[in-house]
Amino acid sequence: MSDNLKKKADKRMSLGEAVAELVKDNSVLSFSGMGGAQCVAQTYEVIRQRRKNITLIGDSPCEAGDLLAGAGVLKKMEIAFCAYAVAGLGDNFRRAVEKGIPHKIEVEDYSNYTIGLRFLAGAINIPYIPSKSLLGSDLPKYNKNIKIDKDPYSGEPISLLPAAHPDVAIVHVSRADMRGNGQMFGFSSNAENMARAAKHTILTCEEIVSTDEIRKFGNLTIVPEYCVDAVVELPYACHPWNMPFAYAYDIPFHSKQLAQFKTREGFEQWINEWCFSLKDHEAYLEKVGYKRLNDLARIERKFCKLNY
Amino acid sequence: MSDNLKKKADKRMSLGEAVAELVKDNSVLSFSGMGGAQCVAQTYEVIRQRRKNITLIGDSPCEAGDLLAGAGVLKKMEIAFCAYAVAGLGDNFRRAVEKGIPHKIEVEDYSNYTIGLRFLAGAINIPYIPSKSLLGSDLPKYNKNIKIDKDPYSGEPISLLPAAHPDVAIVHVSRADMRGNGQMFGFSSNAENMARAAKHTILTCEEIVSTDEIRKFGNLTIVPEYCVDAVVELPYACHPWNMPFAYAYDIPFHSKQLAQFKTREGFEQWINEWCFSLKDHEAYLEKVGYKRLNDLARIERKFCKLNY
Amino acid sequence: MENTKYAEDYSLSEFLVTASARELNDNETIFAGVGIPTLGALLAKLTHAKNAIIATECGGIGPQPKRIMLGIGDNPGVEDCLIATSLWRLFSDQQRGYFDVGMLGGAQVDKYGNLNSTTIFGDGDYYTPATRLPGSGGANDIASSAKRTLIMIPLQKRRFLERVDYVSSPGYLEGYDSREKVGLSRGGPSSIITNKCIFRFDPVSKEAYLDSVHPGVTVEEVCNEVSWDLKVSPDVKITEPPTVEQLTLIRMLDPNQLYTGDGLKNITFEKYIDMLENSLLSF
Amino acid sequence: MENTKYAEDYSLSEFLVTASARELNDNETIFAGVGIPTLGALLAKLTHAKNAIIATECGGIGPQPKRIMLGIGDNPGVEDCLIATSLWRLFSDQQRGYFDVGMLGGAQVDKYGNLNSTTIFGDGDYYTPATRLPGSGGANDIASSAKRTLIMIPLQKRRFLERVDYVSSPGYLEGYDSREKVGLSRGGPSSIITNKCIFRFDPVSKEAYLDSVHPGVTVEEVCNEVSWDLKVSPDVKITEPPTVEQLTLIRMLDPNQLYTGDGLKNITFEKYIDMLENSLLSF
Repeated sequence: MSDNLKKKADKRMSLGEAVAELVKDNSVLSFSGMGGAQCVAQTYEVIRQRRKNITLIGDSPCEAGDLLAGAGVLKKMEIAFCAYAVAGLGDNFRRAVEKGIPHKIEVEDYSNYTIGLRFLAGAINIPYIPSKSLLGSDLPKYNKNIKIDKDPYSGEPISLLPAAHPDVAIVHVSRADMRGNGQMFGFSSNAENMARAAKHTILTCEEIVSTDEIRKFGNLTIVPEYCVDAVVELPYACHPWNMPFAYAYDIPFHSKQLAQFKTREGFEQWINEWCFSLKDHEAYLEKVGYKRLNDLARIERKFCKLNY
Repeated sequence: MSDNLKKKADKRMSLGEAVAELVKDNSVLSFSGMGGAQCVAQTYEVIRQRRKNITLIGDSPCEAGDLLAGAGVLKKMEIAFCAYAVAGLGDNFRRAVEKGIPHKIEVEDYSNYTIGLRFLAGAINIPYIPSKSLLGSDLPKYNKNIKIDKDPYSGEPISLLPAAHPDVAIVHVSRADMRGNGQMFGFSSNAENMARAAKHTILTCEEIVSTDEIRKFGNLTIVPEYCVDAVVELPYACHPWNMPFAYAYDIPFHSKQLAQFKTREGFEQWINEWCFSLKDHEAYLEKVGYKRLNDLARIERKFCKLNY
Repeated sequence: MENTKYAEDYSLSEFLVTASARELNDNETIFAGVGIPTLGALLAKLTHAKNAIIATECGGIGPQPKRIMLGIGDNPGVEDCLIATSLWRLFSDQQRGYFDVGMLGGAQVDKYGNLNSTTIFGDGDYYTPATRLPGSGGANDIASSAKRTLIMIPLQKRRFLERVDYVSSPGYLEGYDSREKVGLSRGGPSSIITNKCIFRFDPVSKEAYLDSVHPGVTVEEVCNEVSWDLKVSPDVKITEPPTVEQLTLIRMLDPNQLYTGDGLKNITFEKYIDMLENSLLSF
Repeated sequence: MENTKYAEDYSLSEFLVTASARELNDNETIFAGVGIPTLGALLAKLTHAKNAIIATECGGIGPQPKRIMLGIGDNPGVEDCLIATSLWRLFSDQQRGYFDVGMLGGAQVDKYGNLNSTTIFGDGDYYTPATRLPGSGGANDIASSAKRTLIMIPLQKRRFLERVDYVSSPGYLEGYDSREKVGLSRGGPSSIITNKCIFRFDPVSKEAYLDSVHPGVTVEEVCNEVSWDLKVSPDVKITEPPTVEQLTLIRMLDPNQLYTGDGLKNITFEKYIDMLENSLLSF
């Protein structure tokens, strides 16, 4: 099945179709983005389809981690960080870990870099990779998948990280063709490695372009078609977060959202209003308002003009 | 010293100055390029300055490997391949290894990928990196720096490669600013990792541009200024080899050159005529002829138009 | 160069921005954290460290933003940047030793500069903590591989401990050469900047000592907020206050006091877009 | 789809180009070697494998060159390519299992498809060889990680050995499950294409057997050029010759017979530039 999808010339699907087809209960999921460029629409769709017992692997998946924790989708998190940075803490994450609301989640702590290395090892298909991070810290003490070993060449201490191979990676890029060649403007966090490391990859993009357009800028292609199962055009997928060269961070929206997350009731209200009661991402954008989205895109262009 | 150079705002030097300042006898050298984009002018300059007892680490450094072997510059080669591909065999390399002419060279065999992994490990500063290459082959039998080990997670066999940290990497890119931010159009072979793995990096480029021009295309910057010691503007540095988006392969020139390399006398004649009796790369280009170089650039533009 | 006419009227956070800026030098590659540290780095770049390179975790290296940076993955991180790359590559460059200084925060710090940003045990443990914090993020990596780190944390007895509950980010571990012994060949904290004072570290024992107090703060006040028997420098200095120039720039960088005040709470979308427009003009 | 009218008059190398092209399928990712194999891949892409992706070692993936490719690092490798990346990333994608087929050559091959492209011992050994060959290059990596490999090598007794002097590129090692046992979970050669015939491999023993002879070649002729007791297919086929369409395309791809003849020896700079100009027009 996977190979058939990866070999298709036209991989376009709706987000709903892609999640229904590829994201199963009890599977391991990863989302691209870090700080900015986070997979918000993709997270809401996984919640909307009521997936269960998901393991999330990610560096600092604030939005995905906290929303999925609050929605009761997660069984385990292999992460470095879960909070909304400037906008606030991850209250759903905290309630789950501290009080088991809505239920307990197992947390396996890493650092951003060592999660990045796990995806690199997964992408290049080596079983593990060494690092100098984590030495001397308490992370290995509570995480048995981090091994402290000796470099066989020098005898020096080194930490070992296991490769990450999520069942599904959902990776968001600036643009892609319908074959699944994805190009990114600006930072890419770990997107290029997640897409390669996963068994199945859903490539979402702000814009689908022709393959000829991709060929004009081959140096910008970070995701090759041969690792992609589905291509989804998903404009403003990161809102309220920023997308480089596309739209600015909507922090006023985020502040309101997080104020409401302070209580469990507030979160439940929010997820009903902004996820379950909306048919799809299109409806979410309608609800946010295109004037507002357009303002965020307009202001971003004034700071970062695309030269491609 | 190194840190001072790496912190300078204007790192421009002539090739002669850069090699005189940074490339020492008995040191370990690497050159970027693979198939195309090879460091020909840079190799001639190292020969011109009569360096001795050099260890060369590279994937398939045809031109550098064969010329340095013939000129008696090399003590050891840690490589995957040494020949001129379509244009012919590496007769100097063969004479050195088979007959000790001009003197014996120790060869440590790797594959292209495992040399690439050694530079990756060096660039990210891990002491070694695992791979699935080399398993079952005879390379580890004769190369004790390749270790066959067991993955501590699964117990499966895996080969281990030691990180490469050349004393000096000479890396050629499409363009750079005088601070040392290097951008590449087209393939980069292992350039971005060599530049980071080395203790000192000489960045040569077809063209020096303003830092503002670099900032317009941050996604194309593969070499960061903080790992660069010297910046050299070196147009047509790869001739007779091709440089992507710059000039085509001059295979008629190469055929003549390699016909002459068939005998030791022929090579000695060549190296006198094209290296020692020429003051610098500028003189080499004059001797090749700007009409010919211009034709190679003109024809290349018809096939690969730069869209940046 | 800095104008040394000192400002009269400034807030504590404005003071802390200048204090962190003064820890940074020209030509350094700086791994900037969020909030006060980012402002400190941007301020340094506009004053005494014009050639400094700012790196942000998401993969932006050497940006020249004309606006405030709202997080480590915000678009200003790639605005006119020298290099737009990936998280793993940027952290790899740090592991290689190319980053001079990193800025860290946390919930707990101990006498050897070890930081906890993962969990507060309380009556529980790692698995059932009293408080689950966000986690290390990139802090462990910065603490392990940057050539030096700056720690910013409020001075409170519950935060300044003999030993943190959990070491998220290694400082000097048990002091002396214990950091080298575990395999960390470089780095460690150079200072702890608090709301009341600045600590530095003994070159041999690697224990934190009081180096300077902020204007109006007494040494005794500081000792009372530290859980261990604090060593005090024989000549405790007074921390240098912001200059007029620095203050002007801070207020240009953060006109709506998103970081230096509680501007974030009540900013409307319209005010936010206006702020960005104006920021574009004021730079 | 292919026009099945067969050509009358073709050279051996033209025959080999079509033979290698026929081993490739549509939608495959092909790790192309230099020379005949590259022509085979380009020919396949122009006929029955329009969606095939060609990868070249230097880092070009999915190019659509309008000219002959003179080596694995030649500019056509990034001409209108889908991805221009690095050598290590491209080989990593292969190690991950994304490359369907690789094309290999060598100086010696044995009954289990192991290849030697490093050294011929003669009376010496690895350290003092009779002949030092160029080395593995990327061949070991392709042989280890591609889903399958095609081997192209001239049929000569000195090349077809019971066991090669040195295994540069693993085939099926000692046959049966010995390849899996050393940790190679996939891959191995699917065929050996020679100037006289095509060998394939027994699914169980993994030993090479004669599958087809080229027009006019006898089974006996082949057996005489193999050093081991060669197994022969009960129904040896005649290798399919080039079609008229294939031959036309080959001559368009290599008008000056740089690969399909000895054009390389005596090409002048002027003729070379003209060839490139014309190639641009003929595509």
